[in-house]
Amino acid sequence: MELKNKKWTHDHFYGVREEILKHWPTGADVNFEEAVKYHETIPARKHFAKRLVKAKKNGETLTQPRAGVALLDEHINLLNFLRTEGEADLLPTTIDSYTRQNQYENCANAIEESMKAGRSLLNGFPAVNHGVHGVRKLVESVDGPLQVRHGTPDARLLTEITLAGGFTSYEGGGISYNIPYAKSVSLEKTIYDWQYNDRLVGIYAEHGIEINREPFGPLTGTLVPPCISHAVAIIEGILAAEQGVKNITLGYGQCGNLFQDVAAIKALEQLAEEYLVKHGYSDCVLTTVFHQWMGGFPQDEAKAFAVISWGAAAAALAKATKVIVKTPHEALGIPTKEANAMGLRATKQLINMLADQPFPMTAEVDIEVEMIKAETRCILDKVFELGNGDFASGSVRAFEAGVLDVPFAPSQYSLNKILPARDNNGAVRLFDVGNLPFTQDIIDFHKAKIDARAKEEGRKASFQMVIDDIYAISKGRLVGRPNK
Amino acid sequence: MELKNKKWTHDHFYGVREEILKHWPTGADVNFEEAVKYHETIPARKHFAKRLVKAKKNGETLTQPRAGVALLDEHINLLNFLRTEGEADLLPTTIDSYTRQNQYENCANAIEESMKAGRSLLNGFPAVNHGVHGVRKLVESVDGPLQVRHGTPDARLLTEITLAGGFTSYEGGGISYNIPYAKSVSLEKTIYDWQYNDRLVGIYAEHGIEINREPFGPLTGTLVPPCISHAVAIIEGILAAEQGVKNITLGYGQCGNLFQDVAAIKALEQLAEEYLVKHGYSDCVLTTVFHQWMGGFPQDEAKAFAVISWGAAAAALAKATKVIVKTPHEALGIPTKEANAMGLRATKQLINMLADQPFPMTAEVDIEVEMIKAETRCILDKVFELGNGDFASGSVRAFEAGVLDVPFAPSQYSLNKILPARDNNGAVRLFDVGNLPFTQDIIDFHKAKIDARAKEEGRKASFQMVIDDIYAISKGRLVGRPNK
Amino acid sequence: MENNKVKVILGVIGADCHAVGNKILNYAFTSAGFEVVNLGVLVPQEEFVNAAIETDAKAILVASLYGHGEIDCRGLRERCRESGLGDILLYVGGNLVVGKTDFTEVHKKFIEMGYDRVYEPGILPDQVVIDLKNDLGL
Amino acid sequence: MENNKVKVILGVIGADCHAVGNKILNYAFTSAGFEVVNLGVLVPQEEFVNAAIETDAKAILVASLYGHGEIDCRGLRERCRESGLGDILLYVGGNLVVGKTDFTEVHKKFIEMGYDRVYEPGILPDQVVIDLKNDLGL
Repeated sequence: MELKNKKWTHDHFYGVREEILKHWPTGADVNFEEAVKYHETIPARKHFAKRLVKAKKNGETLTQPRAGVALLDEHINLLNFLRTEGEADLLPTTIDSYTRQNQYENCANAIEESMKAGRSLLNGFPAVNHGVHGVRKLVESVDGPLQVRHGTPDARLLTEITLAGGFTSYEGGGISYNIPYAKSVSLEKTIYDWQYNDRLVGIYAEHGIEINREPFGPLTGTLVPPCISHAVAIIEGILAAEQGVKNITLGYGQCGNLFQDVAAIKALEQLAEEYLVKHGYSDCVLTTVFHQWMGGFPQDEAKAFAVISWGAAAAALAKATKVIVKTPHEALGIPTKEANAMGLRATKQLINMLADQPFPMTAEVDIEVEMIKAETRCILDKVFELGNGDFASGSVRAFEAGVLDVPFAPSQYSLNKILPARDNNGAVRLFDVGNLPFTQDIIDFHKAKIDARAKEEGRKASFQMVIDDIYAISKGRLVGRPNK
Repeated sequence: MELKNKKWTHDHFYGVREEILKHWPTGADVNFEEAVKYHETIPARKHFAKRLVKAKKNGETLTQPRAGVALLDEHINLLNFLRTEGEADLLPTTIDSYTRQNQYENCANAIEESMKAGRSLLNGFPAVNHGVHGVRKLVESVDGPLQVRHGTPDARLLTEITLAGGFTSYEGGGISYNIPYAKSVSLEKTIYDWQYNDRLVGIYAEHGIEINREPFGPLTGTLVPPCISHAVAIIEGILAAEQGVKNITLGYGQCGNLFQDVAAIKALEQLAEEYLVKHGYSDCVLTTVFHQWMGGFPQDEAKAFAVISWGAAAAALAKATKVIVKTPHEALGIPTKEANAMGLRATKQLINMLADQPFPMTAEVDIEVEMIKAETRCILDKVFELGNGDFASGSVRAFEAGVLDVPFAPSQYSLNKILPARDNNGAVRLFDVGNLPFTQDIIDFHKAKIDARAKEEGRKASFQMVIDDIYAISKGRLVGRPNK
Repeated sequence: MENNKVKVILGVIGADCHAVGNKILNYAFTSAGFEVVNLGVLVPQEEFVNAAIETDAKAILVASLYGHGEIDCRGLRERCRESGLGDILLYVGGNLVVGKTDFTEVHKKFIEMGYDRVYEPGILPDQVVIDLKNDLGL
Repeated sequence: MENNKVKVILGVIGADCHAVGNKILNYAFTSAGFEVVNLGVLVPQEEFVNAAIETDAKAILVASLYGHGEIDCRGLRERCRESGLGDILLYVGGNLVVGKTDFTEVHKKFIEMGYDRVYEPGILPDQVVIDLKNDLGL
């Protein structure tokens, strides 16, 4: 098979599908025609894509938590709690890490153990094990739009089961669920496997069922410069659109400098629209998601609330369509449902308070928008060139060449040559641009920013500076200055 | 006596002083010469004025809570807790409401009752009753700069006792501790009485003891437009400077729109500097204080954290020298020390995270700065004119005429003719400018802003709109829109 | 016409000078058709009683926002009884005690002091208006 | 010269792919003079053991950030013993269980599983380096 950004044929898709549904016994319960009919009964208020479109139209920023536990009834209770006590607009189902590695046998054991222990021993909801019937019970027991959130390189069976079960939104992508989530799975394979997922969503769309798709924006979640995540997001948007996906949400993880964060959302909206239209996908509805700070959090809950609130403020000022919310337990692992609801309520308060003051396109924002766009264009155009006009094969070659590169990625398929660091104002820049195909102007810009910081701190830029930045927010700062 | 903005003579001051120290038995322990010697032993790190100057120089924003309980040992424990667990940079001593009304007998009873009940029945520390010795025990038991915060129209004995006791900062003013804190005390009397307090600080200064003075910025704390509080703050700064005060902190209470809030602090700094120099007080050190939202809070603690964090963010972005911090219990009355410390830690986290990103003077900020300055100049210059070149008598006449007017003030001496309301972006404007001596341009500006909001909401501007704005933040919004 | 309106006494008790809520309550009760005798802030107990006698008011609405309510409000019912206002409606609301406290206890304490209704922080004026109309059979 | 360095095995156990801390630990231990055999993320127990045998490592440093640590880490000590690595130092740290839990209990549980040191979230690499040097008598 040669990887191409080309809509799969009917025969190709159904050929693969036959295999996929046999990966675990619950696959046998998937029936596409019946699933379409099931989707037709889902009311609009529980429909993810429709809710996003409405929010975009009204200039709203919707709140969404992360949450998932091993057992069905507990998971239902958890989501209902986040809906009522957390006032969440959109609901997730976070999938456990064994499912993400297709270790369904481990899931089965952990479900057993969780029942015995009376608490979840899994960090998410094992949807494949629960099967279509389990998922439908969930969908019917929860009064809100539901999205699958995971981190699964090969998610094909999970996609089949959760969509047949009635989920109306699905996170992930062939790059964004490989590079940060796998060590030794080739990009060629994950991009190919995710074409399957996108094609399935496309087929639903062709049957009148609109399912929202969301590439995973923050990647490794740690000092990822906007141009990197934007390039991946736009490529995955294009790959999804080619397979027939019509409703796409592109994401970005907060960096922490307000001007850069506001600019990142604006640049993402504008560039994605431009590239999708330019490459022939003009009928997609695009929305944006802003992730509250994805790096290390302070352990103290009061301080965590401050970090959460700053993320909420940036999301609201940037007018992202939705915001993914952290919790005051972030530094300590998976939160209680009460802590999760508190993070949501704090976020809701700030989003509502700031709803009437969209951030204007100040000169400072404009500079950042132009910089992010120029950087992202360099990468995207080179990826397209490396693929001889194909973003799928181009992406594989681009990662090999370091033209696409994600800082701190666990994957062997990321060159891991770039190194980010903050500038004096806390904006994330590149202290090593690696092989990114930037113009000399852009390279000089980054160098000047990092040099200015190094000078301010009286030290050379080094990996220690990067480490200081990684720990900074958990220690109460944005820029990891050396101790005086 | 004719009220004049004129430094009191030695005889005048000491004549009044003899009376004042007899108001309550503890007054007898005040010995100025000995107090000067005592102040000389206070180390720099506990010195309020010095700490503020250092912060201004370094571009820091310091945190300060409100706190006070009836009994000395409990109060010491409370402040030490806020210092260690709350990481407070500056410490307060909030004075109870009976002391504020000079009801020292009531204080004595409540101290008794508090000892019996094992909890504070007073909402603050009754410093006059505890006397110089009690205050010194406090000063010596707490490792941080200490300020008296109260709301006392006639604070002369309190000032004598707390300064002799070793406090190095003192809040209040003849206008700001009358109009929002009294019903039927004339302005003439409170401005006169506060000249005494300022003169006492001036005499300390002449003996080499620098004590920080801070007019109370937020006034009624509810939708006070920047020009109103700025006019009062600058007048009180001038009145203090005339009596010899050298270290002055001017304050502003957060309105909630980021651009207006950042602009307010910039305008306050610039105008105060200008007016003090223009009127002959060029040797004062000026700093600023930003009060986190002083109006109604959400009852939910998570939501309260969001409001606190937004206040912290605005203070940090505006580069105020210090920020007065609210607590997650704000809606429910006086907080526990734990809640107080949590508000402080949340604030500290955000201030530190934003320390490296001062808000630039964007075009939008610049417009607000110019508007606030123009409005404030109109008021200040008219006050000066009404006083025939004297800000003291001018202030009395200005309040009579409504040239100075504070919304929602309890005092009979405020005309209470102006009515504030938010515009479509949440900035506080005037829907009724009352008798404020604005130019037609300014009046038109406010009218246009309020009209635009009324149009957006499909209703006329009215007192109901004002009430909606008052409740808005506690209900989770900034602008009090009608229910759809 | 004015004279047909039911009169209520409104004020913030003790050494408390919180004026904003007082102005809103004044507006709300006036809008609801009552004649409000607003004593404003910093009102001693005797001033509430005297105003009620002078105006033949049907209710006294006491607010306390600063935490001293427990001390300030004690004895108002007795004072009303002594002045021949024995059965006048007494409402109280606000942040009645120092510190975050279980409202059930606060409610009990103030009911025992002789108040007819006790409101916790965050109650909106409309609710108080409805209660008053009910209690007065309006 | 390289051969004089003490070797340690580093890895994130189980189905966990948290890479950032792994890269920082790698840097910290390398800077501190150790030779780090970094297995990266998604490391099964047998890979830790095999690497320790092959390189004659003195310690295995296990990280688990995603909450499944309790399941993933169980039995590693036994596996070490069976492979003749009985007394090798076993450290573990991270967010070891699902949900906010009292660390004292977590610590006890992992000590009982045979780990020599158990670190709670938020511990900085420098502390682990110091402990390892102590435990190895360096």
